[in-house]
Amino acid sequence: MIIVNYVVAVLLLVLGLYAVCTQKNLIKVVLGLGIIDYGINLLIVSIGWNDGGTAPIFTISDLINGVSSNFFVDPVPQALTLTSIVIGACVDAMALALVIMIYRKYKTINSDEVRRIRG
Amino acid sequence: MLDIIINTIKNAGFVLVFPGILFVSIAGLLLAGIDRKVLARMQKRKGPPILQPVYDFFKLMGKETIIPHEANKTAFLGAPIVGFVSLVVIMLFLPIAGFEAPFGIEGDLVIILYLLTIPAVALIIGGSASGSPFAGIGISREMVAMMAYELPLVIVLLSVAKVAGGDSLAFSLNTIIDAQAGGELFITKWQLIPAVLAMLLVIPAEVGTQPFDVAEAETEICEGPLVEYSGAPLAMFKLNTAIKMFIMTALFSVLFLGGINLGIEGWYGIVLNVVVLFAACAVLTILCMTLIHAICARLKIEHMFKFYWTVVTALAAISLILVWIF
Amino acid sequence: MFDFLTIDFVRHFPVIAVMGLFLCAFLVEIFGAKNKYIRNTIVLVAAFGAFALITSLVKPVLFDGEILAYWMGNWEPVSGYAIGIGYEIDALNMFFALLVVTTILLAAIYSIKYMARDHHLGHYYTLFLMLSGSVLGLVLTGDIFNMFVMIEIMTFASVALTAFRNNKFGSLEAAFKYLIIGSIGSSMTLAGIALLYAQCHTLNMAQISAVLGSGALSPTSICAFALMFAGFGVKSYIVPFHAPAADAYMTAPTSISMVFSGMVNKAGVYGMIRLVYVIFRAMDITPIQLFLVTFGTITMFIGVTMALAQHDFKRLLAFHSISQIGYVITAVSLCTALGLEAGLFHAMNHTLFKGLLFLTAGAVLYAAGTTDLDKLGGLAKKMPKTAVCFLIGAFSISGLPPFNGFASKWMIYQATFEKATTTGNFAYAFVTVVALVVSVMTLASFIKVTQAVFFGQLPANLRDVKEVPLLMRIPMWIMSALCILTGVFYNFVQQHILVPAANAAFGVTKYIDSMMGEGTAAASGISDYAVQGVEGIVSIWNPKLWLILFAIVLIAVFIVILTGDNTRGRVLEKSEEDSEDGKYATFFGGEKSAHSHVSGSDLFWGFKHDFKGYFKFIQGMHSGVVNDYALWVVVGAALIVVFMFATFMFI
Amino acid sequence: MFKKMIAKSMAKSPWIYHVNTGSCNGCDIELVAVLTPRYDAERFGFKLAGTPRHADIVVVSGPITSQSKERLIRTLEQVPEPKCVVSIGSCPRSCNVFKGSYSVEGPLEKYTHVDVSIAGCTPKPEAIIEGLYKAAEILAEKREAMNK
Repeated sequence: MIIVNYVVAVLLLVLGLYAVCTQKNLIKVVLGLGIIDYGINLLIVSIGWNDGGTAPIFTISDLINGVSSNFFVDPVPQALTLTSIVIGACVDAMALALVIMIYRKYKTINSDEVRRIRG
Repeated sequence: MLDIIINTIKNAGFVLVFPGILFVSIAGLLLAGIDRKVLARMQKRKGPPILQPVYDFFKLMGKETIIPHEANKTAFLGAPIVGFVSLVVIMLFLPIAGFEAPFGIEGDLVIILYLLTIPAVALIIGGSASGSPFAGIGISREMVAMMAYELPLVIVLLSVAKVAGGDSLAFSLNTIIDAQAGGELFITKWQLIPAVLAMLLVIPAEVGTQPFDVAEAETEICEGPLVEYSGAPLAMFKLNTAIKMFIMTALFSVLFLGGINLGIEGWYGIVLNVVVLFAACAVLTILCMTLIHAICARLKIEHMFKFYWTVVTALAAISLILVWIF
Repeated sequence: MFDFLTIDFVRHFPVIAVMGLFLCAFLVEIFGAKNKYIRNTIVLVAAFGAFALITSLVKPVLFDGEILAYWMGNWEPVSGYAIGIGYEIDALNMFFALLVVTTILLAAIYSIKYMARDHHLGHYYTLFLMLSGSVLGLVLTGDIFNMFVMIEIMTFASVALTAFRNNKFGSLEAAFKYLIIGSIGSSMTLAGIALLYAQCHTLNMAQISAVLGSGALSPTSICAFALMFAGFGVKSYIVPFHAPAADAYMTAPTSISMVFSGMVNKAGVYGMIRLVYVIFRAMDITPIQLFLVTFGTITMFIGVTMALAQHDFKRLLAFHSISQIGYVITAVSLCTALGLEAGLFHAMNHTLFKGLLFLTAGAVLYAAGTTDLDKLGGLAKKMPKTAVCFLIGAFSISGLPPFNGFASKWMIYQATFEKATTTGNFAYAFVTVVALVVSVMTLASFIKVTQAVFFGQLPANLRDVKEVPLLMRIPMWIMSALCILTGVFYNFVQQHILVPAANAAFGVTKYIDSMMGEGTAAASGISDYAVQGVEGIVSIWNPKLWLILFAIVLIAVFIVILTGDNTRGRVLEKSEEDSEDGKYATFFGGEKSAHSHVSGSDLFWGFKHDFKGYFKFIQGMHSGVVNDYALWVVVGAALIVVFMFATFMFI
Repeated sequence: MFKKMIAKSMAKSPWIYHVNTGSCNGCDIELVAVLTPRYDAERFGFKLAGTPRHADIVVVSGPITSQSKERLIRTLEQVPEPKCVVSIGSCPRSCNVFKGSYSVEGPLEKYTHVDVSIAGCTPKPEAIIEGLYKAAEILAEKREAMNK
């Protein structure tokens, strides 16, 4: 059932935001960010879904007949999701790299102590 | 070609004689003299001659100009001139005494508001450039004082603009004067009475007379920004203060007294207008500068700031709200 | 001479500019990692190429009013549905693209000397060119998902550049916060785009506008609007989203800070304008206007008060960036001709003067090694040219006549007060008052910098500071000149740049029609905004008055010279070494001169004292904890969502 | 014309900077009394300046103590030309009763040229006004001499 997808997507979004807002461990903050991304990816994929559709691939017979007998899902959101997944992975990688650097410099990854710039 | 020459001469006359450099300098210095004389009389002294500020000015012109080592020469010497120029330019925007302002255009109210800050900024930059720590304290106070009086001044100007313009935009002094042309001076409008009071309190702060001369407290921080100045630049600063006295009172007369236009045709009408304007300015000076000077001791800067952002701003805001409702 | 620049020819230029920047980004890393001459050549060629390509579009787009529609790979719309990625350049894009390419060029020139002491410059220039390309792509594209991708590239490059000098104080931490907040913002944008796609089944902005415009918004599109609004809010750093921006501006290399404030947050503003004016065409709804004005006003006030409390040159400038964006948002959201023009003008001026100020901050950092306001002083004697540039920038941003900040701020006051009188809404008059007071506070904080950095007394450890090299001064001079020119000839700027740009934002139908074919807008029931750009508004300065002003200056100087004593005792400045002479020493009540400098933290005591409660609160809010900042973003976004639903469902 | 005005004004607006070099405060009080409504020196344009840079006349009271010597010299240097030095009371003139003390390095004439010396311990306010007025005239003469 497609509604489950939307509910789960929103839940993931909220969960991720909750993690970013409350977790003091910087790694967990990055994880929260990842969860937000997954929630949105799920949302996008679900948007492209049509009930009973197939993969958006034309078979050779479709092309010869000139009509598509198959009802397929929207391919654009899938492409968007792919892009979004790649971007999400980059964000996570970069954030984790920064966390490592922060750990080397600050000797901690507690966000309450990583606050030299303030006020 | 002839037109251009005549126009140039005319404009040069505006800049140099009336209402430019000559007129405004003499008027300002005389006002300063009247201020000192009346203050002395209030304290039962004989007081200096009315021309005393003129003597002061020329004496300082004849003195040596010392530029300290720590000072930045260009800014140190340039600041008073910049202040003077901006004051003269304000004068060219003011339509006083039934005289059309040479620079008068739409929206000159905001321009005047900004040009009025330039002499203070010039004082600040000059003091800052002199490199003295006394000047450092002085410019800090000057800036805080500026923030203090700018808020009520803005609200007063907006109230007047709203009254003059009605539903349309009236950021123009000419519109304000036209709205008062039939003898319905804004000072007689009951909604604007608080604004008039606020403006009367803004004038001494803008000019920087006691009790609001925290920036130049000579007994406390050695004249603040002026501490390293001597000779001609100091004379220019003193002249600037005097001119500011005239300009603020003239601005008041434009905003609330219709710029003093008795409506008499001919050259003697203009002369009469100017004389009446000067008299009005003198009365305003005595009312809002000399009187307060005579009865008040110097405030602390935080008291001044609080006073302007509570009492004076409240007066101005009441006026703006009244204007908006009625 | 330029006959070959026909419309069909120049149509390809925007794409080439963006592609060229991205291409050169990789070429720098491949060929220029070792050799600095090759590296600099590639960077300058890329920057100048982008500049030339975009400026060659000024005539057709801004002056002649053409709209360049370009489909990548010639994928034209099929049966009314946009399939390919489209670039659409109207006057509004063009305006922002001009700001972007100017910033790129000047930042590239400045970087050559400024960054020369750093290592791994290949990485730096790669990231720099990627940032440039992405921002240029962002403002030029007509495809909303392409916009998102550009936003993400922009965020990456910004974060990496913020952390570039990772041995410096706080840069890693700033980069991390910037990344987290920026990613939340772009996630919101992406969610908004997804919902919008679900509603419209297209990603082309013109077509989205056409599909949405015909009726009331459905809940899905309202949600999409709110999320994208919040997303672009994060990118333009309006107030609940601004905190990491200040950190990043402070710690990034200064050439990058200039790029951030000159074009990255302008890209956010552009997205905002495109979103509310064109895509959702919602700007003539009064609650939306008031909502945006509220955001803008709060932004300008909080930005400037935070700036007053700072004691680091660059962080102070960063908060001013936020404050000035508040001005822009306020003016833009009035939805009057004057307001939009004022907002765009201020955005342009902000690029100029804030870029200039960041460059001077960089020069100070380069020469003196620090930007801490409590450790500097008296640099005007050592770096007079930088000091002049700084003063021009400071007076511009404070809005003193005749610099450009005055012209745009003056238009903003006029626009807000006009809105107040025409609508009878007192709130707009209040906004005018706040804008004027904020302007004075801006002046105050720049007086603080002037006193703390350039005037006052020179500390002993800065005795051998030198003026920065010529290559760093050239961008500063260019920007100073532009600050003055746009201030003086602002009528020209208004007529030829602002009015077309404003008309482009108001003329939604033209935007849709030129992309999707004639009649699309009419078919979906979209109409232009009722307002159009006013051609010539009242003038501030009369050109002939300039001569008179000049005459006054001459006369004033003349008086001083003439009346003074010319025979002897005029300006008596002794040489620097002869400091034993008491006559030219600073007056200390008779004491021997000692180093005594009133620095940044000592200033404005009375003001800070009276507002100490407020300052304590607001500085405590900027706690530096990444969770707090994320919470602000979430709360701000939630507010926006709630407000949008309330507006569209119940009105 | 400007030169004439300057020459005329020089005597009419002398600003005073007051240096206390170890005085017993008697003379200082009398100097302040000069500015009060009863004597009102301001009618001649006299005014107390806050800094030596603004001053025309430096008024010195007190014998020169060793602590104040350097400060006095530095302050006198910082006054722009033309300037006058006026000593009030007997102390700067002759060190008065403090003469011979280990910490007194007076009289004032050892360090600078004194234009007007007002004697008395303390001098009457009328005498001070008279002395200052004379100093103002000397100021105008000095200015004349500078022009030549």
